Amino acid sequence: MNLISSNSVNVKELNLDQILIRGLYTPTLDKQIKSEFKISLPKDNLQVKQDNNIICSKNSFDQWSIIFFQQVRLKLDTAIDKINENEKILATNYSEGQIYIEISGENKIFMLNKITHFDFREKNFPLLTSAQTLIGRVECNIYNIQNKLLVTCNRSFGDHLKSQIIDALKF
Amino acid sequence: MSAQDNRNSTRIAFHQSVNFTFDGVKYTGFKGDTIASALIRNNVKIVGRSFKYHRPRGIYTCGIEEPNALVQILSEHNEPNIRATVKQIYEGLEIESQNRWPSLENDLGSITSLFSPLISAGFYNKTFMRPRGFWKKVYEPLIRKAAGLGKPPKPFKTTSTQLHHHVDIVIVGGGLSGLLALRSLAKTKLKILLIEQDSYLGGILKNSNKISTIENKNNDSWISEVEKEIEGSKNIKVLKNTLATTYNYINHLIAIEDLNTGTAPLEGNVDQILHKIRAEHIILANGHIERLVSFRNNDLPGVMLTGSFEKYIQRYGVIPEKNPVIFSNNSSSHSLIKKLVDLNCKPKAYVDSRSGDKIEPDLLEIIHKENIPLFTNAHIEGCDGGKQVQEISVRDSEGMITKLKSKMLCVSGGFNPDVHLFTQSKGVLSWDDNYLTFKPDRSYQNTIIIGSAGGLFQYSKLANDIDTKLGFLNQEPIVKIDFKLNESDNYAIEKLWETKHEKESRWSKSFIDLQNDVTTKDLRQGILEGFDRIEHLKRFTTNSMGTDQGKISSINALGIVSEILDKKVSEVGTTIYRPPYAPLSFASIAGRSTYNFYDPERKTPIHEWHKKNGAIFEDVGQWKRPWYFKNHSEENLYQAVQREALQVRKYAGVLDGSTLGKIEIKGKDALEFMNLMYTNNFSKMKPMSARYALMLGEDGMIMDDGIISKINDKHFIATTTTGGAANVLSHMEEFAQTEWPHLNVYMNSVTEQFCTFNISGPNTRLIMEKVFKNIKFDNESFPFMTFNNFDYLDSTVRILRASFTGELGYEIYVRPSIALKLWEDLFYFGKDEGLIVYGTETMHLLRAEKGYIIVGQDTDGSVTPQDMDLEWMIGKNKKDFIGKRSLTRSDTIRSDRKQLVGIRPVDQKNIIEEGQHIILSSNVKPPVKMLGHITSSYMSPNLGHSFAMAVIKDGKKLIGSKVFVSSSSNDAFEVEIINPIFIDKENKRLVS
Amino acid sequence: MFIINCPYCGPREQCEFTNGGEAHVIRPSNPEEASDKKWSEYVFFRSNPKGIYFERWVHSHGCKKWFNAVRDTSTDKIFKTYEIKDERPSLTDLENNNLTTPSGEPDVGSGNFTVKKS
Amino acid sequence: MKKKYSIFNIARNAFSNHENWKKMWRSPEPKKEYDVVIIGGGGHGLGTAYYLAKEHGLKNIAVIEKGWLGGGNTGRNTTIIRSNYLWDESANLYEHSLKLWEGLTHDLNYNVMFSQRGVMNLAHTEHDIKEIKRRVSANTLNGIDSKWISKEEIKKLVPIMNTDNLRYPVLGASFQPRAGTARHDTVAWGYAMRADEMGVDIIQNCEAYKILTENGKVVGVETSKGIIKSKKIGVVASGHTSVLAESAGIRLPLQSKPLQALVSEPIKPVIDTVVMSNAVHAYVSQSDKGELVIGAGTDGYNSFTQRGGFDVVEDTIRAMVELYPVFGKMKMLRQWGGIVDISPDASPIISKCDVQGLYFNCGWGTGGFKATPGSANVFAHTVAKDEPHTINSAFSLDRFVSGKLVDEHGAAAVAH
Repeated sequence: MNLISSNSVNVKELNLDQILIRGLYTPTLDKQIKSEFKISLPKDNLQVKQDNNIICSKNSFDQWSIIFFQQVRLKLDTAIDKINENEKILATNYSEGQIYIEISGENKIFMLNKITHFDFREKNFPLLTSAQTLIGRVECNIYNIQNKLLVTCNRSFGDHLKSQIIDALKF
Repeated sequence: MSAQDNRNSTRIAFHQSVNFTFDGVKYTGFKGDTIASALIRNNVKIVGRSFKYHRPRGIYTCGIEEPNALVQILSEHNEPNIRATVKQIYEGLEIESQNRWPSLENDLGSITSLFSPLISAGFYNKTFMRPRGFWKKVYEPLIRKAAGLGKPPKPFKTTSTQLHHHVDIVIVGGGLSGLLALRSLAKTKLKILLIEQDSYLGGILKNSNKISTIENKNNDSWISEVEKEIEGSKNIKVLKNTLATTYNYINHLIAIEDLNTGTAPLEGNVDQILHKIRAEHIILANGHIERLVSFRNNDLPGVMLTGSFEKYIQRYGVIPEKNPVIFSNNSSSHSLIKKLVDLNCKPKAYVDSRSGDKIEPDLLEIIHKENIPLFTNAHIEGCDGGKQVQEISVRDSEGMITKLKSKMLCVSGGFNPDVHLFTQSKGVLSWDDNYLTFKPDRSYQNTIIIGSAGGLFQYSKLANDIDTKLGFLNQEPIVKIDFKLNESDNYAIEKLWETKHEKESRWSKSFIDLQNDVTTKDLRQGILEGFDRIEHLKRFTTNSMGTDQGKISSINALGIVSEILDKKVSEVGTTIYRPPYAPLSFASIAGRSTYNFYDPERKTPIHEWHKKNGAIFEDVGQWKRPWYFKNHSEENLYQAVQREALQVRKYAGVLDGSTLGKIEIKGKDALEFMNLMYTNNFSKMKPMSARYALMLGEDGMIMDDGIISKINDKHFIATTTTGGAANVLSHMEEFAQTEWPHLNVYMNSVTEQFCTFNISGPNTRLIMEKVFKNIKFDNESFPFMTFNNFDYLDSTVRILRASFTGELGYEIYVRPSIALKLWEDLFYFGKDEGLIVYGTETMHLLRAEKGYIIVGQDTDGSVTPQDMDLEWMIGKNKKDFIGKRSLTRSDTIRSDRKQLVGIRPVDQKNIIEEGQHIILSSNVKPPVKMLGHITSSYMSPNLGHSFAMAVIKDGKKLIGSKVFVSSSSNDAFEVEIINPIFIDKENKRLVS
Repeated sequence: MFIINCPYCGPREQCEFTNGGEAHVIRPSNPEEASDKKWSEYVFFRSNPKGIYFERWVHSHGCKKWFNAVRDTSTDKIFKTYEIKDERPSLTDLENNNLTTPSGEPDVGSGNFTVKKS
Repeated sequence: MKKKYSIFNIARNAFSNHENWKKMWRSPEPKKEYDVVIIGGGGHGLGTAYYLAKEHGLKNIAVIEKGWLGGGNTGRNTTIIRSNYLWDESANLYEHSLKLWEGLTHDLNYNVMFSQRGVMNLAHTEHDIKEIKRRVSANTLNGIDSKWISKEEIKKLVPIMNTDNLRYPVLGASFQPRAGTARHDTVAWGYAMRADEMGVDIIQNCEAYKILTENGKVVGVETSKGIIKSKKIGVVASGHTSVLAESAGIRLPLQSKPLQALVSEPIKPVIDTVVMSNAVHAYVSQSDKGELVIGAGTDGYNSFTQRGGFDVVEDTIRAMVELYPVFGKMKMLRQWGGIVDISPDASPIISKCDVQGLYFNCGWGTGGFKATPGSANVFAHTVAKDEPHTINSAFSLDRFVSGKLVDEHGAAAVAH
């Protein structure tokens, strides 16, 4: 759903699914993820792997998020239960607890830097990496994927974040 | 004699006249004029009254350093203390002068001048002491009346925004050195931001007559060529009308951009942008500031700094006065004299404190050629003329006084590198004996200072200065720049801070701080009284504490002090320049982040339903929670809560508990971890069962509580209080990561993954059975404090049998996307069973009737589990858990600590108030011994009277006895101390 | 308002972090056996040096990870950040770093600190 | 020679063109030995010397100050004075102080401009209301003039306040009429002048390096002006106290953090009472010069730089322009930081320690100025008698071992 488009910035709200996984990398885990979702875990911290409809990000050494660009909600729980059979891993369905904002257009950084101090320069935030920071006083995850930024935050902050972004485009 | 236009100035659009009013009188200036230049054009000399003595004051400078010409902008929400020398005029601008009554011309306040000998430094501290009591009632109110400069502004909702930058290089100042540096860096790939406070680039090239050509081009064309060169480049950004105000640690700059220079602000439009900049290197090219010389009446309208006078001619195309007297202790007046001669406005006289042989030959040459009266080795003794300069007294080398008639006196006391930002960066200064000023010596951040900002006053050395300092950036060397100068390349100055008065009168004054009316006499007195440290002197005399922070005079003050103390200026040192460089608008600092953006409002997924159904919300942390529900518009809090509370105990009610914190905990060592985090012992707990649990800080005090659901030994779900959610999670993370990294355990917040509905009341089971047709809710299949997952629609819900009201109850955990559907199902099936929705206030009341505590209300960070009568929750045979050891310290094992009890009024008509104290008698004459305080109090519709919970000293022992409770109407009534459980002590309802 | 280099996220503004007090403070392994005094030292007493300080930070508005830092509290210069599991770095390679910001204000005398002692 | 100040003596000086003023205090070189050495020439330290000389007959006293008198937190705070504290122990201490404030100008014959314009503590949530009402009740029963006032009454006292249309609306407040502000520097100067007259040596530019002890007893202090012997040393060095304590092998439970403050440009009076809002970290009063004096929050890390984060100032201003819409067109004139020493329970430590003859007065956190006379007065008693005054007995070091804290910040919703 299109939130706002102006001054060569487009902001869409998407309805996506997400799994948050806690735990250290193990080949077993990697295999599990592969078999469940056909995507492999990134090796490096902050790295984002992308495979047409799925992105998998290593947010920190023991924290991974997998985001599905098409609804898989029903399959998700069984998959999560499978992953959770591994007693050293915690997998949680994060689909509905978060909102998903897609920001594109050449002025997106200019707009975002009105409401966040985050340094979006290539050297600090290369393509296919992720970051966790504050946008408009809200804790967000940002995923840098081909000429788009995907921003997620907790649902209860959703209205606030959206109006902050709209305001930043207006003023 | 009066002001005259200099039409060949290119900065003013003489074809575009602009009308504005000053103190109600209509004036006309031109596009590009500042208030000051326009007033000068209109021969307005007095623009304000001084702070203390209400002396008439004029325009002293031509820029941000102005101490005198501060005005109030009526047409912009009454904004006070605006520098007339900076603010550009626009059609319809309304200005008012400040600190005078009834009028600028005749200000009653000026009678204080009569008493001025009394109003010396430290005056307030030595007087107004007798008779006692007069200070509060008479003196201080009078002093406050006299306080302040401008009048208060009108209410204003900010329309300014903020912008963060991350760049390789910031250049502060787009003047000569700044532009040279920028041009030489243009070809590097470095990301550069140039900040210029003025509305155009060029600085001294446009503001003075000092340079007639640069690289054999006239100044304007040279500047526009440079601008063209940089326009193309992608990596350079130029911010005009932008002032760098603050230099923080790690090369962090704050700069304020004015978007309304020379135009009227439009309501609702962004009027200014606060730029927050992080840079690898900061190049300070912010130039220098001219300083004054103190002499008798050096504050009279008509006295102006020489460089400023020149700037009015060059930039603003107005000659403030055709034949001024020029006074200097240095070589810088040359270009002005030349200019005046060219304009055929010969100076009345040139007075130089230096002896003839010290004065630059070329300067002497023009003076003799034009036979301008010359006084060498001479001083200005003072000037006279009531409300403006009429007569100027020159003391010549023989000490003879010559009186000159002129309305204008230009003064130059020399230059200071503008070190304000540099010292903010914590850079260290050193004294330059040659130029008699402080200049940057060593920087402690990546700061580079070029040009006169660094104390370089020789054009011929500028290229080399920049090349050597920027070389490491592989900048393109400048090597050499050709200048044609209207003054000698060698700036020379001789020490002169103050001139002697001819007749020492108690009323005669030489000012050092014009805005705060500090005289050189005050400095002397301060030192006499022992304030011989410059920071003391500053505070004692208020020198340089004005809105200009003494930009044109602080160095002079140091000079004078150093002479009185007979010390080197470097020994006297300088006061610390406080950020910001110039006053910074509150609105710009706040930006958009006020009102609805002050702090996020968190809402549950069914927030809209609550709004539609008459919810009144309360702020709990960042959450908006339904406090109570009006079932008709007249219903008030009390009525609603009484209704809701009765209904729940009688039938059923449901609360939106989605804000409760929820944490999923899992790992091989999850059980051990949970046993360490909470007081309870979870080892013996059966899977799929739940338990009320307490979390302590290491100090043993109750930190949070919640219900722990155990899926198995490796997998738990914990709930927390709404306010405590974030703390509890980070508390867990802290210990998992730092204390017990060997434990394999992870936690995710699932607060937002589920909505939580707390449904309770005798009819609850009926309703649940209707909503969840295939689930058995009888005691056997679904006992108290157990939970399970069930299918609901195409998803699953988790249902936990628990209750915070003391009634039969369930907590339903459901996905946000189907939460509203379930919520409405509950009411659809529940309405026949009398189900109602209730808010937090009723929830508080009901749990209190049952004697359940609320962490943060009945506890306050000084309360242990024992104090709350919760020993039973402490896993006795656990070796360790957070806070355990603290429970056995000498003070925490005392048996007579403050403990939780119930309170009931003896006369049931009385209402107990929260926060009131338990006392021993009805006597409330202070001081009264307090046993403790009322933590919770409600009017119970179920008990039919007011009841309360309290923590009181030795409470457990006192149960059964009668004491008193204070009230806000300042009396007390008798109450009985009882057990804190008021309803269903046997838990019949709970497990029914 | 300095910059902290999160070992996991890289350099970020300090306002994204929460300070966790002194680092390398050991929780008594056997609290029961600790005397009241010993225990109170663990709960309430932290060193407060003017100079080199080993401290804990958590990237509270970022990855939520705890880590340690070596900072000069008289200048706010951070010499090093390191993971919780790492050894306490040795001082020797830290202190002989002289280009630091002078501690905010005058040490001895008046504003002289802002002026180079001649 | 005692300096008498009055309009007449100013007139006399005016006639001599202000050329005959006497120094307010001498600048002596330190003697070899003193009966008592006070480390720290702020209000608390100078006041301690003053009361030692005045009330305990000690004369051979030195106050050593590393910078200039009142150059530390005395000259950096927002000058708020109040006594509406929750716990009896705190209430007694701060009320003792407030009573001394009320007589201080005449006691010193130096106008400290104590201005009893009243202090308001705002409530923004139901939770605030509960905590503030509890405190008001405790104050009332302790005989402290504190009362709960409604939104309407607030509006009467501060017409410019926006109470409704803001993120956290104003629901009410506590109000203490006797509270107010004072001119901070003059407190230090006044105490210094009168202590000096009683023979106290006030030694500026004298930095204490190390406290010297011999078998558990204090013997002196090593300073930038050499070793000064003394059998009794009182340390009143705010942020630096714990650093000095370490030199005597004493650990104090203190953390030194930056606290920032700022003033606006001077304008004609707009706000006559002092208004504190703990919930949104915005404390404001208007000085007799017309400047708005605004206190910001504390930075969350240890630092001695006297410089905090701009974001902290920003948060305060954000709240200010919302709470007082007329401030939108005001400007920040100066901003600065101080170092506050914060104890675990946010209450001061006025105490002896294991080293005989060594006394500490510290841990004032963000609230030390208001306590200046009271703190100095009971500390002087503690040093002179080698035992605490009843008023400060609860503020001993060992409370952190026993657990008998005076937990103001755990309990009260009121910032110090």
